[in-house]
Amino acid sequence: MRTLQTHWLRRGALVAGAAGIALSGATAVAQDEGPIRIGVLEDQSGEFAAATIQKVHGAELAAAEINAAGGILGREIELVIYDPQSDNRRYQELMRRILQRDNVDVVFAGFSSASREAVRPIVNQFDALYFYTNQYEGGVCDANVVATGAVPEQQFSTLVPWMMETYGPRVYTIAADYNFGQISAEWVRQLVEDGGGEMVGEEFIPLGVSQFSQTIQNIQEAAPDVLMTLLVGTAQASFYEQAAAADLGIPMGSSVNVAQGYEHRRFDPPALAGMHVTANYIEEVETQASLDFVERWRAMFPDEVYINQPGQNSYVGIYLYAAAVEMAGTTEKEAVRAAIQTGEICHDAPEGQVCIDPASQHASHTIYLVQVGEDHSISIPQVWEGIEPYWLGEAGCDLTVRDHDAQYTPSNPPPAE
Amino acid sequence: MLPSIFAFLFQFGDAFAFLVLAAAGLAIIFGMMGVINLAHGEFIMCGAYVTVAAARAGLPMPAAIACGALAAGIVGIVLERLVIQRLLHRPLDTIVATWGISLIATQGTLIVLGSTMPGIGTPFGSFSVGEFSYSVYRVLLMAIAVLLLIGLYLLFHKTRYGVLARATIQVPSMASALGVNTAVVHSLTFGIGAALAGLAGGLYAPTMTLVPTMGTAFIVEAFVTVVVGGGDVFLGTAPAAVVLAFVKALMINWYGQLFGLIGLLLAVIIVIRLLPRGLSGWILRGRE
Amino acid sequence: MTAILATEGLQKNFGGVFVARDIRFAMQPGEIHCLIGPNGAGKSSFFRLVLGQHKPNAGAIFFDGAEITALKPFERIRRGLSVKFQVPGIFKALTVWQNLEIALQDHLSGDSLAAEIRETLAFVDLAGQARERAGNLSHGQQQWLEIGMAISLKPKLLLLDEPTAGMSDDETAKTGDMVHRLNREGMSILAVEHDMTFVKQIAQRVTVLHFGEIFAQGTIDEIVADERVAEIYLGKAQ
Amino acid sequence: MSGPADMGSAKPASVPSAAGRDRGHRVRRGFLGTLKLVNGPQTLGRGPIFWSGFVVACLLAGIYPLFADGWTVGNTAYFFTWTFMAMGLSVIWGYAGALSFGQTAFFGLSGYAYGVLTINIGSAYGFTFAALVLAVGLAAVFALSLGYFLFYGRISGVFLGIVTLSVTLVLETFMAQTAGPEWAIGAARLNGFNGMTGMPPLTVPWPGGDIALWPDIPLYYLLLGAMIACYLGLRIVVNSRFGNVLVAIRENPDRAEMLGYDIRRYQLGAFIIGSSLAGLSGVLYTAWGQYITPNSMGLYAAALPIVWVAVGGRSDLTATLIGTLLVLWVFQTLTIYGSQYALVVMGAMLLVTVLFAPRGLIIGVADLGGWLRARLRRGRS
Repeated sequence: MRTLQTHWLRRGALVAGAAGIALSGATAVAQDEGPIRIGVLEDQSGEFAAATIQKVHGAELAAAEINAAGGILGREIELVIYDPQSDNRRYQELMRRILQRDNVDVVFAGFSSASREAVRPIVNQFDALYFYTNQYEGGVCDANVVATGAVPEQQFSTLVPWMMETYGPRVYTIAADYNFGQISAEWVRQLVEDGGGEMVGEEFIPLGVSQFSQTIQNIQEAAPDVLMTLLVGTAQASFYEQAAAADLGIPMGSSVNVAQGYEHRRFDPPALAGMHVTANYIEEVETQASLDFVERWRAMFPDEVYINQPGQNSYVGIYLYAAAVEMAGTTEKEAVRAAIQTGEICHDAPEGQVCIDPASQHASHTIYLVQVGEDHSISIPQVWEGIEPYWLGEAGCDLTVRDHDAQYTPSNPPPAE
Repeated sequence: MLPSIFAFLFQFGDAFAFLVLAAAGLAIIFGMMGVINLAHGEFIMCGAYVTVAAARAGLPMPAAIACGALAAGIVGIVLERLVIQRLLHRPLDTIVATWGISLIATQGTLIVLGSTMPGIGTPFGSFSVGEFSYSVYRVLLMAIAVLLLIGLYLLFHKTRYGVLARATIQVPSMASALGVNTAVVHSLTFGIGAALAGLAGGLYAPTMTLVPTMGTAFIVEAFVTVVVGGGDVFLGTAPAAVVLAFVKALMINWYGQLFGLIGLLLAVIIVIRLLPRGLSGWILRGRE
Repeated sequence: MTAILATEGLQKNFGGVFVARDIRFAMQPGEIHCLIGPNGAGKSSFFRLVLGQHKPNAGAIFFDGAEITALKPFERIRRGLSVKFQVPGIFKALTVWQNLEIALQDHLSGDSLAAEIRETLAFVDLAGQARERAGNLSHGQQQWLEIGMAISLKPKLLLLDEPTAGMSDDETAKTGDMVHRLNREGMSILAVEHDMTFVKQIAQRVTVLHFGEIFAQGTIDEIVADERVAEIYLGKAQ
Repeated sequence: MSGPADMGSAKPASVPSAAGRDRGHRVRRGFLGTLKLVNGPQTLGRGPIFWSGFVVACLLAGIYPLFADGWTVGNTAYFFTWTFMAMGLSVIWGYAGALSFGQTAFFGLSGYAYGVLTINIGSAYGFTFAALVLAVGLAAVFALSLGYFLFYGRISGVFLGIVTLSVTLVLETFMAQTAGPEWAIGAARLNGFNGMTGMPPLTVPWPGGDIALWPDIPLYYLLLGAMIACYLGLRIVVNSRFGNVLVAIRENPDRAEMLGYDIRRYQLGAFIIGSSLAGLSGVLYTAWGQYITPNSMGLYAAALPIVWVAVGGRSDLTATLIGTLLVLWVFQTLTIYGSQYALVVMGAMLLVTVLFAPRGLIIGVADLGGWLRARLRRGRS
């Protein structure tokens, strides 16, 4: 087992002393026997299903690979999978069940931020370990939560300056009118100001709205150089088709589309032409690691419509957890957290190297600038490697010093110590 | 000045078309049969899916949309025969039954056809007025909405079926005494309602994301329009769509999408408070 | 003597259709009065106006000497008005006993309530059906149950909308008997009726409505003798 | 106001006048008389057999936590939280005949109110229970104003359903966009679509340390007790004169009004009772999971109580209670074991119920039992 672990570490960027590993490894001489149980609560039905079925598949692929290679600490991975139906109440019910009845060692759960917030009190009540693998609006500083998806500073600090440099300084934002959209819009606003650009408009749209004629007209009136579209959900995705039909023709930037909902595959061209997305993975990434990954995935799930970023994140999340348990030598939560706090939990993922930041328990990512062409072909004009989730740490969230259990935002940062 | 007047008119017409097309099928089923059809969104989804499949198979757009409407209509007739017919005398139970149908349809589609379906692009391109450019297709939708209302008026007032249908609704015992096969009239009426939902789905299919839950994007607006309109399709739904489209276009224009939605819902509450039987109940007041 | 029910210039129209046009009507306490007229003459509308289910466009309604035009229906009932609807207005899912209990529960309780219900049942000849679901009664029995509910309020004026509709001759005669017994105790009665045999059996005075207007008024003999009435109504009815 | 009794001479021959007969008069039933109403005419399940069964069911529920694991107990307590909203809807819809599609508005309002109050004031000195009472009171006040608007505006039938649905959708849409820090009441961030967290569970003040009622055995007993009390209390209400009038209004509103009842007042009363119970469910749900979201006021959430009540049998409290628990349990079990097919099976169940047990599953079974007994008796004689 050690070989597998050192294999990861050898290729990790932050190779450090083995002292911490020896320490935690020694205390955990397999007090638990039998398989390691990993809970998976991801939507297989309901409104998010299109983007989240891949999360179940990703976890299954990772578990199968790890088991084929001998498991974690010699123990098999056993997945406990439920379908919460994109329904927050089901998340609550099933999270209780998975922690209390199924006694899982760790749980991977949730697409929407609402589902994460719904289960977080339960995770905290049982003091369990929770991996949230989705990209989100950022700011969760919670000792029990490891958030491995990309956060706004990773996606926008790369995207916004590039867009302004390439297309011009006048930016218009349309965003879903809820936490994710509002906080993302706040990031865009800040970055546009920092980069000397100008916000020429900002519009928030309730979830579920599917008709955009007025919005399109407002954008035309403001005539921006860059349109940031932070739209969420399948109803709001209708914007692109309607904008294309009205011949809007303004370069678009986003952190949500393409990588999650693979709109470039689902819509007829040229609806998404001129779209730029910063993502930590899409199926079209052509590195060797990614090509191999796609091959393994399609061998296991030949009918997969698209291998999206959430799918890869879920896959990588399992490996990151495996790495932490290998280092800790046990699945006991405090020991696993201690391993994470060494700052040395990394994995060479299909996207590139991913490491967990010990202060915020978020992950660093390789960020790809994905450009959608007239015929919806994908090109990747720029790649940023090792982009850190810096904001929470800078704002004062340091889980190695003190446990928190809250979600902070730029306008509502952690209280000063 | 002129371009911005046109812009507002366009927004109004766009909202009007959406409300009319979304609500027409629901209005017929509610107004003529008293059935509250919570599966309305799924008939729309059915129409959209069939339309896109037909278009991808090479049929021209109008034929594909007709296929979508027809498919939804046939499904509607089958469901009427199997389920709705037995519930006509207890309309509130149709809420539960059609909600059950809706669950089965949405999740069944997800299981059988997958979580999403590739779309088809919007035809006919765009045109410009002043600084704004618009989709030609959306102007076409407005025209179709108006034509649909005229067509429905003719259907229910000038054809044998229409007269029989209205007789069946108003005096069921009399109609059956006169030898009208009321069961057939009900099936046809439900089928027409479902086909109109399918038509809405087909017409909006090129402009929207195709997912099994797409019907929910229509359902609130459709219900709101029908209820503000009251029982009658022409004297109710049409004026209701005018009023609500105006409120919505104005609120979105002034205060943004959030208030467009909230304004719409508040308009319903106010209209129903003032006119407890909807606009058509008010227009037809006293005629009993 | 104050009229038990009177209207002045009562008017109600829906658009251009007048269901009541300047109706001046009065009936004296203790009277049995019948309201007749061809279909669409405005008889039911007149009842609705008296009961407050319609609001008049003009005019006033007086009951027992006081104006009630602005009162809500239930307030009029509490003043001593009561009605039996044309289509039996009973609570079909409940038992006959419960129907009467609901009518009486705000006035009585306990043993006196039970005693009163029993007596009312005896009066309308339903003593044997007390535990029956009201919806299972025959049509005539449903009419009687509703009459029982209406009179249990001890009204000063009872409105009857086609009390014998759908009844056999036997039942009609029995109903007429009930009306007479109630009237003998001092209850005023205003009835809309199509069945001229029944009208002749009970009516002391008759008002003929035609196109929302009072067309003729008088004793039953006068009305039967009036050729104009026969023309518009009796002639058509035969 | 003078009552009909004062109209001395008008009196049918065979109906003697009874003493003390006027509208203002109310005869005291006494405590036992009131208790007797629990059996009364408007509820199924009467007589010694039913009540023996009831006591046995209560006892079984009482010893159940001794045999079940922690999750099952907490989960059953969670099911109990919803029954209040269902029984409330049964009063409004099943008994008073007014279909409200917007009970979730009160659910959400009270849930948020509990959150705002307890986040600001905390859980010491039993304040969580004071917050519960205040939050339910808020729902009652909102129900009073909305109900006045609706019922005194003579809105009925499907129109009532859509207006109440609109109210809950307005609240949902509004709350969904309150993500920013400007949307806070005191220390409590409304937190938009993501939902509000951080409120304490119900907490019992206790010498030597307050007891927080996490979803565990104590909360189970508290909710079981509340549910039984609510059930018995509502049975008394619907069998009282007030309940009689509600049923009369459901059966024939015109007739009820023409017996001198101000039906608007009675409908409003039923609406306030039912909506307060929806509010109670909201508080209990929020305290159970320390979470409340705009989602719980949305279209799907609003349809659920209607389904529970309709499947069980809306016109009876017992049927509603059993039906709601049954539907919650079956749907959840399907979710756990049926995976993707859960929603399909749920839909099919609803269809079958509506088609083959029109008065609801539980009432249907009761009817069937009665029919079989009658057959047997006839067979014997």
